[in-house]
Formats: sequence, C-alpha cells, structure tokens
Amino acid sequence: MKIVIADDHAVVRQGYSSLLSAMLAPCEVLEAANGDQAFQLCQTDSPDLVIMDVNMKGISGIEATRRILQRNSDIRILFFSMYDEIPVVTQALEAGAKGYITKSCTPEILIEAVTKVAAGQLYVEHELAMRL
Amino acid sequence: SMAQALEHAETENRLLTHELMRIQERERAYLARELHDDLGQYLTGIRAQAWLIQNSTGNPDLVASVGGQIAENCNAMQISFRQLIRQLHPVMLEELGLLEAIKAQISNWQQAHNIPVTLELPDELPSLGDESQTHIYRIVQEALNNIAQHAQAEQTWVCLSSDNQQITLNIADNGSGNLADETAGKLSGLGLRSMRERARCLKGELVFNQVPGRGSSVKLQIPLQQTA
Amino acid sequence: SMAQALEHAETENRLLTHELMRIQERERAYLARELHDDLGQYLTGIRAQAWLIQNSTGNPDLVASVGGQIAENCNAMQISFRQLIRQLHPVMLEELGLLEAIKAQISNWQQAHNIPVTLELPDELPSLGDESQTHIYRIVQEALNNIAQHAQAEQTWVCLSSDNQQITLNIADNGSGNLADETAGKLSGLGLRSMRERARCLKGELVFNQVPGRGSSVKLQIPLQQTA
Ligand SMILES: Nc1ncnc2c1ncn2[C@@H]1O[C@H](COP(=O)(O)OP(=O)(O)OP(=O)(O)O)[C@@H](O)[C@H]1O
Ligand SMILES: Nc1ncnc2c1ncn2[C@@H]1O[C@H](COP(=O)(O)OP(=O)(O)OP(=O)(O)O)[C@@H](O)[C@H]1O
Ligand SMILES: [K+]
Ligand SMILES: [Mg+2]
Ligand SMILES: [Mg+2]
Ligand SMILES: [Mg+2]
Repeated sequence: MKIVIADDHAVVRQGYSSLLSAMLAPCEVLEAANGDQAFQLCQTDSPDLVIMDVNMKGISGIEATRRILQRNSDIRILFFSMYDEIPVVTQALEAGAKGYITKSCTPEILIEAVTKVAAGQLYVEHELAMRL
Repeated sequence: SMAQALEHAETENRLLTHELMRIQERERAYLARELHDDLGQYLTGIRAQAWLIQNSTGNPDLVASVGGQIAENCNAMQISFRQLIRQLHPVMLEELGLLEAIKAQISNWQQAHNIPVTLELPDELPSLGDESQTHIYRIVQEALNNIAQHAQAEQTWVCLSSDNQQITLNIADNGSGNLADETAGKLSGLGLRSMRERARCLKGELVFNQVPGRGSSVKLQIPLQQTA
Repeated sequence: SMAQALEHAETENRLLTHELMRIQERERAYLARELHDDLGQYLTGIRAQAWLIQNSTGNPDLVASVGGQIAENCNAMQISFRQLIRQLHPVMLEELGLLEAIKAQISNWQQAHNIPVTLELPDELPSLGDESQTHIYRIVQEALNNIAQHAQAEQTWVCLSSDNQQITLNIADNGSGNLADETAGKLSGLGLRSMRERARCLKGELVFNQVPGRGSSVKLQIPLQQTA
C-alpha cells in the first residue's frame, strides 16, 4: 500500500510514518507538509490513500481533498485532525473524504481506519459518529 | 473649552481602552492557536511513537531509535514553548525579584537583536509590591521593544538606581531619536501610552527625551514613600 | 459642574484602564505559570521514560509498560490543556464563525454548571468582522460567567436574532435579579463595564434589566449599517 501523510507538523509526520511503515508492512509512506504538496504527490505517485490534516498553511485539507478528488476520484482520503467539531467533520465528508478521526484517537484506531478506508469503507470515529 | 476637553478626554481614554482590549484578544488568540496547533501536534506525534514502541518490543533497534525520537521531540517542544512563556510573563519575577528578571530580559534581548546593552543595576532595591515590579519590568520591555523596532541604535543603556527618596530608571539609545511628538499633545502608539499609564500606576513620573539623530531616552522616577 | 465631570470621567477611565492592565497581567502570569510548571513536569517525565526505554531495549516487558506510560502522559497533558485553550479563545471562531462558536460555548457551560440553557440561534447571521464576532462572543461569555457566579438561576435563555436593521442578543436568567445598580451611575465589577465597552466597540446599545427575585437580562442591539 502507498500512503501520503499530509500534515504541516513534522513531528506528526515522523511519528506516523514510522508507525505505519512498521505496522502495515509492506507499506510506503510519503510525507507532504502542506495541501499543495499533497496534491502534487497524488499526481506524481498515485497513492492509495491520503491521511489529511485540516489545518495547514496554504490551502486547507478540505480544499486539498476537493482538488485531489477532482483529478483522481479513486484516491481515498482519511482526515486526521485536532478538530472534533461536527461542522468540520461534515465539511470534510462533503468534500469527498471517506473517513474522519481526531488526533486524540489511539494509533490503533488510526490503523483500523486506514485499513477500512483503504478497503473502500467509510470510517468515522465512534465518538464523532454519535454526534453526527 | 472645558466641554471640548471633557469630550477629548473621554474619546482618548475610550480609544486606549479599546486598543487594550483588542491587544488582549489578539494575544489570547495567538496563544490559543499556538497551544492548539503546536502543543497538540507534538502530543499526537509522541503518542504514535509510544504506541509503536509498545508494539515493537521484540525489535530492540526500532525501540531504541523511536525512544530517541521521543526524547528529541520533548526537547523541541520545550524550546518552542520556552520563548512563549518568557514573553508572556517573567516567571522569575516573583521567585527571584526584579533585578534578576531584568538581567535575564536584557541578556535575551541582547542576544536576539545583537545590540549591546550597558546595564547598571544596584545591589539591592527597596522592597516593591508584585504589581509595581511588573510595571517596571514591562516599561523596560516596552522601551527595548521600541529600540529594536524603531531606533536603529548601535548602543543601549539601561540604568536602575535608588536612594532614600526615589527609584530611577533610565533607558537610552543612540539611535534616530524621533521618539515622541509630545508637543502635539498626543502619543501615537500604544507602547508610549501604556508606559505612561504604568508610570501613573506607580505614582511615578515618566519623561521621554530625544535628540534627533543622536538618540532617545525614557526616564522613570518613582518617589519612595508612595510605592506599595 | 463641568470641571468635576471632567475629573470624574478621567478618574473613571483611568481606573478602568488600570484594571484592564492588571487583569491582563494576572492572566499572563497564570498562563505562564501553568505552561512553565505543568508542561515542564510532563516533559520531564516523558523525557525520563524515553531514556529508560533506550536503555532497556533488551527487556520487552519494561519497554511495553513504559511505552504505555508515555501514551498516558500524552493523554493527561492533552486533557489538562484543552480546557485552558477553550477559555483563552475559541479557536473555531475564525474557522466556523460565531454561531458554531456560541453553540460550543453554551454546551460547555451547561455541562460545567448544570444549569439548562434555552438557545435560540438564527440559521445565518449578516457577515461580521472578526473583531465584532469576538466582542459578541465575549459578551455572551461574560454574561454567562455572571449567571454562574451570582444569579442562582434555574434556567437561562440565550437568544440571538437579526433582521435587516439590527442584530439582537438577549441573555436572561430567572435568578436573584440584582444585576446592576445603574441608578448610582456606576457599574461595580469589571464584567458589566467591559460588556459596555464592547457594546461601544460594536457601536451597539446594551441594556441591563432586572426584576429582584425574578431574574436579570442583558440585551445587546447592534444596528447593521454601522458594523464592520
Ligand atoms: N527608541 C526609539 N527611537 C526612535 N523612535 C522611537 C523610539 N521609540 C519609539 N519611537 C517612535 O515613537 C513611535 C511610538 O512608539 P509606541 O511604542 O508608542 O508605538 P509603536 O511602537 O509604533 O507601536 P506599538 O508599541 O503599539 O506596537 C514609534 O512608532 C516610533 O516612531
Ligand atoms: N445575572 C446576575 N444575577 C444576579 N446578580 C448579578 C448578575 N450579574 C451580575 N450581578 C451582580 O452585579 C455585580 C457586578 O457584576 P460584574 O460582572 O460587573 O462584576 P463581578 O462579576 O462581581 O466581578 P468580575 O466580573 O469583575 O469578575 C456582581 O457582583 C453581582 O452582584
Ligand atoms: K489540525
Ligand atoms: Mg496542522
Ligand atoms: Mg512600541
Ligand atoms: Mg462578572
């Protein structure tokens, strides 16, 4: 599997790229520091899945999602954000994302979400889904 | 006329109040965002690394390298917040007192702006209340801010002294010297005005001085019998 | 006389300014201490745990349990800072706008104080600048603070509405109703006065109402053509 992790914070990318590479092997993880880079990587490297932050410098994760899916509707997008506010979740899903979890989730949940979303299912963190 | 003076006083003060509120909100928003984004992201990253370690106990090399990454992230987090905490409030002020807090402030400022400061401090100061200490500390900070931003100075002097009668603070630079146009009866920025307000809180007197092309100075005098 | 009025206005405003500065300093000191102490403790703890892991790679059980402790520390740190961030500034305000931010605020307040709030919000508001949104948000916050602290109310109402002419905000409670003694020409605490100042920044009008023993209300009206 090929995954792009798009987050403006290096520590998040570092933490999760080593985690995903180790736990989902064989798995290639590419890092994007902003929405534009994520969009570019999607054009050049055709990943299966993008783990997308909401709040990044430049275009937001939500806008990046719209642009990516417009070009390449097969790519699955899973949001991974600090925000647990429902309106943000709704916007992300409306933009075409297949999943939304918050950064307070355990890494187990992230792996579960990545696996499900990569398999084409919808995945919203339980606590958010209850409030949707 | 008196009526105009009244109106003028009210308008001036209202502007100051609004500006103070605006600045406070801006500061709060900045802090909230910094905490939300920066702190939150570090936590997210470290949490992933801790989890990976728990799930890779059979792989000593991975455990060691991820353990090292966690330690590095802690350092980075500390560096990124130390600066924020310092700007916010000199935690040292209550613990170590005004003199040490000013020393630390000047040493940071010198480093950050690469402008030498000649610092004269007394061995001791008459005891001052917490609030008075904060006001003096902030006046130094505000004056140094201005020097860094506006003066284009090559040298700065900070001198604090006291006798039985009063405490005197003098902050001077050899820069452009266009400090304040007080003849117009109006201080432009919030910096000079808030220094004035703080001097008033201290029941002291603040005088701005300037020689165009030669430098500026801010002088504060606090009579001792009246301080807290 | 006019001279007295002038003096009175100046004194009143100076007091307000000083109080604002004092409150800002107190808030900064509190935040700095919280960050310095709390964050510092956690970092120290996590750093020690990371070190232990690097030096115990041959002991899978220890590695697993210390890895778990690091994850727990991350959670505790996140919980301890989330509340602080919320009070500081609604990070959502800029992103999601005033209505969502008020909804979130009310839902937190209800939970914290266990007083039901009947909330009426419009589907949409005329567009407001960031500053205006912050003022309205803070007025709601201040009024709810007061209800929690002073009203001993069993029910609260928050109603925000707008038409082509104006935006109206009404916050009412069925508590003790001793809000403000405006007949004395003086508002006692800083809460009511800062609501007044914010209303002025919004070029709006603020009215306090009270029926002793029946409840109080705060009503804000902002004419639309004048808002940012
Ligand atoms: N040390 C200085 N040397 C030269 N000019 C100065 C100095 N200090 C202040 N000034 C001038 O005086 C003006 C007013 O200063 P003040 O601190 O009140 O406002 P500011 O620095 O412009 O803005 P603020 O402090 O509100 O961020 C400055 O804009 C600058 O032109
Ligand atoms: N909803 C209310 N019900 C009853 N009394 C109120 C209510 N709101 C305010 N008061 C009264 O009005 C006084 C002034 O309120 P204000 O918010 O200005 O100051 P405070 O709450 O006492 O202090 P501060 O807000 O500065 O922390 C309060 O002390 C309280 O007696
Ligand atoms: K984010
Ligand atoms: Mg981000
Ligand atoms: Mg200034
Ligand atoms: Mg109050």
